[in-house]
Amino acid sequence: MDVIPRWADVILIPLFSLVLAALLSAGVILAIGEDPVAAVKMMVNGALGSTYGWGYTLYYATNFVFTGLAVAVAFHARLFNIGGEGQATLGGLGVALVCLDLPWPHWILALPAAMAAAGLFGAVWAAIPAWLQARRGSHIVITTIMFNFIGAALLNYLLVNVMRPDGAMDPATRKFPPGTHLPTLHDILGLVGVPFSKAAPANISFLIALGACVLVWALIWRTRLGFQIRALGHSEPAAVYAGIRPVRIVMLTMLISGALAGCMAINNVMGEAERLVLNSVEGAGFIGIAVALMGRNHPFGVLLAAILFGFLYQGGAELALWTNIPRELIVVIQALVILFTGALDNMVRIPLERIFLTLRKRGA
Amino acid sequence: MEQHRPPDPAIELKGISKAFGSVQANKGIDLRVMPGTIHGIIGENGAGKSTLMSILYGFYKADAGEVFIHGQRTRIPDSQAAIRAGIGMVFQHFKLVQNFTVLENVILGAEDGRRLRPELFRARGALKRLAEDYELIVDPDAKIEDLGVGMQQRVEILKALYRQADILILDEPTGVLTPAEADHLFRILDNLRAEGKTILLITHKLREIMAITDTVSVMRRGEMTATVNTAETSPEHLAELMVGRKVLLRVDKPLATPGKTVLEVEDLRVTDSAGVARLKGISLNVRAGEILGIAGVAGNGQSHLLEVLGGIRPATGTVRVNGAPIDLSGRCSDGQSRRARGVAHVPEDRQREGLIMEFAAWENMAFGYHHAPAYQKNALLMDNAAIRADTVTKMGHFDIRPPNPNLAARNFSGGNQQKLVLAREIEQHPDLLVVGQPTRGVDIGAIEFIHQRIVALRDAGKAVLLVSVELEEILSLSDRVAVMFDGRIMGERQAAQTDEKELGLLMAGMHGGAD
Amino acid sequence: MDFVSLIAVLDSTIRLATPLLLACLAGLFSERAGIFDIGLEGKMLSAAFFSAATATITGSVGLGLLAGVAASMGLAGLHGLASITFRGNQLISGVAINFLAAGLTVVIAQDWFQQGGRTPSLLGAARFGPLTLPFAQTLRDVPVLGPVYHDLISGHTVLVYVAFAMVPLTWWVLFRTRFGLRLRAVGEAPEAVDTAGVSVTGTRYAAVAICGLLCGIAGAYLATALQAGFVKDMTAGRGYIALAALIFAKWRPWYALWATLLFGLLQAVALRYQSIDLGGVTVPVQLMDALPYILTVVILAGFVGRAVPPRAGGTPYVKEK
Amino acid sequence: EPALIYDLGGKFDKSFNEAAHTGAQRWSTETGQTYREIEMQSEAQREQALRRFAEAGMNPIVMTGFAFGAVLEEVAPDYPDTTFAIIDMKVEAPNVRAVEFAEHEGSYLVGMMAAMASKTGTVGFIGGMDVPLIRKFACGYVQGAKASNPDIAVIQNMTGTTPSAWNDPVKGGELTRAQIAQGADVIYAAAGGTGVGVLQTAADEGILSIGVDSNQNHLHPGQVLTSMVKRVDVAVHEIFSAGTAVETGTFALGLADDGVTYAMDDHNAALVSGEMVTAVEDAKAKIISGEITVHNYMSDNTCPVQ
Ligand SMILES: Nc1ncnc2c1ncn2[C@@H]1O[C@H](COP(=O)(O)OP(=O)(O)OP(=O)(O)O)[C@@H](O)[C@H]1O
Ligand SMILES: Nc1ncnc2c1ncn2[C@@H]1O[C@H](COP(=O)(O)OP(=O)(O)OP(=O)(O)O)[C@@H](O)[C@H]1O
Ligand SMILES: [Mg+2]
Ligand SMILES: [Mg+2]
Repeated sequence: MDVIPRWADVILIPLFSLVLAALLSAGVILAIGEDPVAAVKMMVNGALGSTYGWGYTLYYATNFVFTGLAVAVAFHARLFNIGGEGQATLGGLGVALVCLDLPWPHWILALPAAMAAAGLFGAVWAAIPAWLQARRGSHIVITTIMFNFIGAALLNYLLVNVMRPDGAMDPATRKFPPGTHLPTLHDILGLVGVPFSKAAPANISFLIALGACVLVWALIWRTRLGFQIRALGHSEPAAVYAGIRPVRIVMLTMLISGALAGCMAINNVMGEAERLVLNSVEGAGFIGIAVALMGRNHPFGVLLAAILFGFLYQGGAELALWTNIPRELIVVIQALVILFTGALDNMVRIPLERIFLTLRKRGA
Repeated sequence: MEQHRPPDPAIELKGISKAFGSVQANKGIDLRVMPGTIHGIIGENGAGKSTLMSILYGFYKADAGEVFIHGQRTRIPDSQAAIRAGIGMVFQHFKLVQNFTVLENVILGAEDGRRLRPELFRARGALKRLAEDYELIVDPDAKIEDLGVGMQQRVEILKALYRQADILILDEPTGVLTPAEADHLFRILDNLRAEGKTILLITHKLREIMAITDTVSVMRRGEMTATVNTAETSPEHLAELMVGRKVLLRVDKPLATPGKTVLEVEDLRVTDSAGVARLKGISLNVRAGEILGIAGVAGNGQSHLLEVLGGIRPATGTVRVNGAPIDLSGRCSDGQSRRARGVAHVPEDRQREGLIMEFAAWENMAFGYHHAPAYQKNALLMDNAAIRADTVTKMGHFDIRPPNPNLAARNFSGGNQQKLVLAREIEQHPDLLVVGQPTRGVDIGAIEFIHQRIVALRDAGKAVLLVSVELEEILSLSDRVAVMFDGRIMGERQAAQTDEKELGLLMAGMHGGAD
Repeated sequence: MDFVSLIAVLDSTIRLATPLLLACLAGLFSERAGIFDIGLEGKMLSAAFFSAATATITGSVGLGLLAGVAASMGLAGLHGLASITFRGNQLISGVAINFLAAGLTVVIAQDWFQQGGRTPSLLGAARFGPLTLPFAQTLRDVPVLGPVYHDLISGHTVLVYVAFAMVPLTWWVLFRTRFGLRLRAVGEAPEAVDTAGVSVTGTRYAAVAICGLLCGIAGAYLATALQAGFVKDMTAGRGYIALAALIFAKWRPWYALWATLLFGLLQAVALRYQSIDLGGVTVPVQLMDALPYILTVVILAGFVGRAVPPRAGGTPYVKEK
Repeated sequence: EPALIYDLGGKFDKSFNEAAHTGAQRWSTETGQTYREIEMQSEAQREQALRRFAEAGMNPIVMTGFAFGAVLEEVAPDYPDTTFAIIDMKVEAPNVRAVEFAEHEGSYLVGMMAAMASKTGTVGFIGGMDVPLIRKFACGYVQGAKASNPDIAVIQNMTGTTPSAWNDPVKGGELTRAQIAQGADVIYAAAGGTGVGVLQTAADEGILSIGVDSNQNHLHPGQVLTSMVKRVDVAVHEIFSAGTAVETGTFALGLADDGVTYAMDDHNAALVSGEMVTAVEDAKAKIISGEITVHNYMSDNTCPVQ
């Protein structure tokens, strides 16, 4: 249990796992006749080599932080929320309604309102599966999957039939008015004199995501509610013994989880697209599962995993721009990263433990 | 150690060592057990007894050392090898499949054919014979989850015998048994010994060691410190060997000076989810400065009584604490409101209910008291530093080892886990302590300590309601004893004026003398 | 609904339920042994691709089926390696396998066939054809029984009959054989199996392999029986629906049959009655599209009680650490 | 160096992205020059790809799909020296060439053919995701079918509401069977990868189908009645050939300029009677001359016929 020092567990193991994933990915790239070294260089350069690259990396990371936190919070109560996709979709609807239907003089006012709406819509979409789980015992994995499909159908209906401006091809709302446009990292960092790419979509939502990480951390490890969530997650009989009410905690946890997923919409809908399009979530809800699991359900881990995935997305986009590597290969690389860092970590840990044990024996 | 030449020892261990990470659980252990004998092994919690037995059974792999079975050097890489070598083991925590029937559990892994039906048929016959031979009577078609622990243990023994074990290891078999069940078990062990089988028995109860074993070994901190013939030793001596100091085997307590009534229970009734009446009109009261012991064979409603008082289970009837009634409907009253009313509850099952095994000691110290004002930094946040400091203090009071508040509950020994729960509940200075099976599976050093603390609480003028299946414990701790049978109180006695025999009759549902 | 369209809907139900049923039974074997598997989707997808690709190249659907099963079992082995040998997180491993299959199938397909991640259409013997059961033609004109036998029961590909036969077979294996006893035990209490002298690892690998086999058949059915070739992402979420059906079925074979038939039926009905006119108000197509999912939730909430998964499910077996 | 950006469906969607690819390839082999291309993976990449290519000096930059409209409106003014071309969407900017196709007109013609080829008096339409563009296809098709046979019944279905609706051939096949059960014997698929399933099942069940975007007649020779071809390849080829000198403004490609048409080749020659060709050619001429107007769903979000 205490064979490996914590720093090695937190740094060395993910690092070696990433190296393994990278080696295997290089093998695949070689197999389709491309140059893996150049590809890695391009990915790293494209994603991290410029403020422009960072701007995209952080933009994607912001999405994954929200959905990852949503999964992580629920997981502490041992609720497996697969519904991030649907909740984020509904969050987008909330943002769109707020941004389009009210005259906003300035984003400072629009942002809290949009966040509230996004959170509320996401929470509502999580509340029904939560209630069914808590009261009727319907398995939350099924109900949240079903609610993803139902959410997609609902949004499709609204965008095609109700919210689409007349004559527009695109099943999307009209552009949000300028009063709702969020400042980008370019604008924000410009205030303190740091130059940052103007073109990248990373915006103030990233800072809010960072704030969400801190809040979730405090919620889980510093508040009574978090204490009760974790207790219930570890043992329901013990929780009941301590006077913790499972139904209440399940509901609260899922509401928070759904609200977090919903809040993703301030980044992609309000911050980037500035209108609501079909399928705006683009699988970020599912990536959130991988992010949460890889981040060991800890907000800081979630942040790191989200940035890793942001890197893979943006690096992958650069590859797609400048090479003939097909975009599905990026998916393969993501899969290998998830596999090695998330599921095969013991493959690295076990030999490492041996090394540390012999080192210690020699030291002693 | 005396050196018989023939016959070969049934079991001989040489230099067995085993480390878990940095914990050295067994250090160069040697052991010889003669065939046809019952060999006891004692030692404090965490001394390494279970580890050693698990190695012998192939469940763990030893880092070093050799095993000889009937003089033959035997490698035991897995349980299958152990079974082949004729070893059977009844683990401290049973290894049964809860939703399988007895029969299915017995044949699991010992099936000869690929199809199940003939196997089940054969096993049914074998079980019938075993039942006749050893009084091991169980319903072969009952689901394990519906059986009491005593029955589950029989299934474990049957599993070993069905595999024709001639060496049987029992790890704390009586920890969860009622006295009657324990007596039954010892009769069976006697029979097995008479048949020439060899038995290794781990227990914390010196009385059992004295009653049934031929030889006994003592373990301390991973080492085998002594092996003696039972006939040549005494409980006091063994206790000293085990703990390294003199241990009081009886509780010395001053006379009680009961004050006002703290707990009044009237006509308490509970029906469980299956619709079975579990409490059928319980009335009792406990006064400040006294310990009321509830005796009874497990399954007669004591657990339900504890759960109702602890706020886990709704009931009908009246319960008053310090004169004010508490809500029993389960709607607006739960564990939280009980605690607010000065009721502390030590549950029977520390691992399932009393602790969150993954939580650190300090988190467990706040468990159930997470709303306590002393533990809050402000309206939003808990004051973890304060909780940690408080935990260190309480760990000191209760001599919990290791005194590390950051260690997860899982990593404390059973005795220390129990002390964690007791420290948490007792140190709240409740008006009423409701406590179930306070010393189950705990070594004698810790038992002594726990008993002292419960008495100290009484002497501080608090009321204690104690539920235990250990009659000895009930008799030595309580001031008054109530006996439960079939959801009713069969009778109440002053502890000083009764004995195990009289209580035993009441526990069996027979009214003895005047009430 | 008249009799003919009833038969047509039920016929469609059978076709739609078959891949779900196979995947659901696959998940059943795995999860009953304590290995959660959200990678059903990925395994099916890889099987769909490799069966179609091999059938295209060799012209033999039999070889295609074998290749599909082999690919699926390969991924199952990977899942086993991660979750049994290396005691990794089973959910992550499943997610990774889904990604891996989604990416690799297209990359390889593009490399082999240059048709944009698709295989060429399968013709003739490269595809499973419908079987006509004995007497189907003769009985055709018998009222009621004839259409039921000829149109509904007869005329499916062999894999459909395999899928339905798998239900009693699964039941028999699980509840009537030694292997089944051990498999169920290992999902409930692996330590009991271990101390009884049976290999937990071996039993779990066997279960995972069977899961791979059945997912393989499911994938091959999609690509070489129902369709005539592979299209990227052609499983379209069926693995997740199968997972839902598995929980719905409370991890029992016969319930799995009813659950997947129910899902199939709901889909078939939704497909056929996309725009219903309710007294002037047209129900939007989106509502009909979502109807199977809504009804699932309703049924789940109303009629199916708490589903208790195998006790040791999702947790790797660690006896000493 | 020109650049081509494909929409989310991807380069090989057997549909209009693939047609764009074909056009670019043809240009490349003819001229021996190279071009850059990228397939979108996410919404955020649209703007990214546009800007990156523009900054790297690619010119002209062609993108397929209406979804680029909103982004292009924003990006185009930032790069006044770059010429952009967008397929399937009207964007008004001095440096943008917008190319729209009259899919409703092409669909009208194949609708007529379907009605004439049908023996049951029922024909079908299967769309992918329910989006306005697909309704535009459907609406033109129904108009054509009704024009040819006022009593014809047209069954319309959409595959689903998530993006998997474009890649679910199994569901496409089931929808086809469902329509067949309702009497349809000619089915028009406008559903991307799902359409592969529709054509396959139609062939299996021995009825006729109609392909879309590219010429899909060869997929099942003798069983695909025709394909509603949208000459995205021609449009892309034209733009690439003109290079930086490409003319900007809005271009509507209809029947007149062969932007949309119905496909005739060896594979369907036996299926299409002379009578059919005459009728269709006649309608085509009338549409071009304005004698017949085919209602465009996009103009008012409604379809006059069902
Ligand atoms: N699986 C394990 N992983 C890590 N450490 C372990 C494990 N099992 C036992 N230990 C450690 O080994 C030591 C010996 O444990 P063991 O179970 O043998 O004690 P014991 O004598 O049986 O105690 P008890 O009387 O409580 O049953 C303890 O210090 C314990 O912390
Ligand atoms: N995974 C583990 N890591 C560290 N220590 C462990 C682990 N599992 C068990 N132990 C320790 O092993 C010892 C014996 O554990 P075991 O489960 O046999 O008995 P217990 O229930 O803890 O004690 P008791 O017999 O007193 O009830 C204890 O000290 C326990 O804390
Ligand atoms: Mg022990
Ligand atoms: Mg113990």
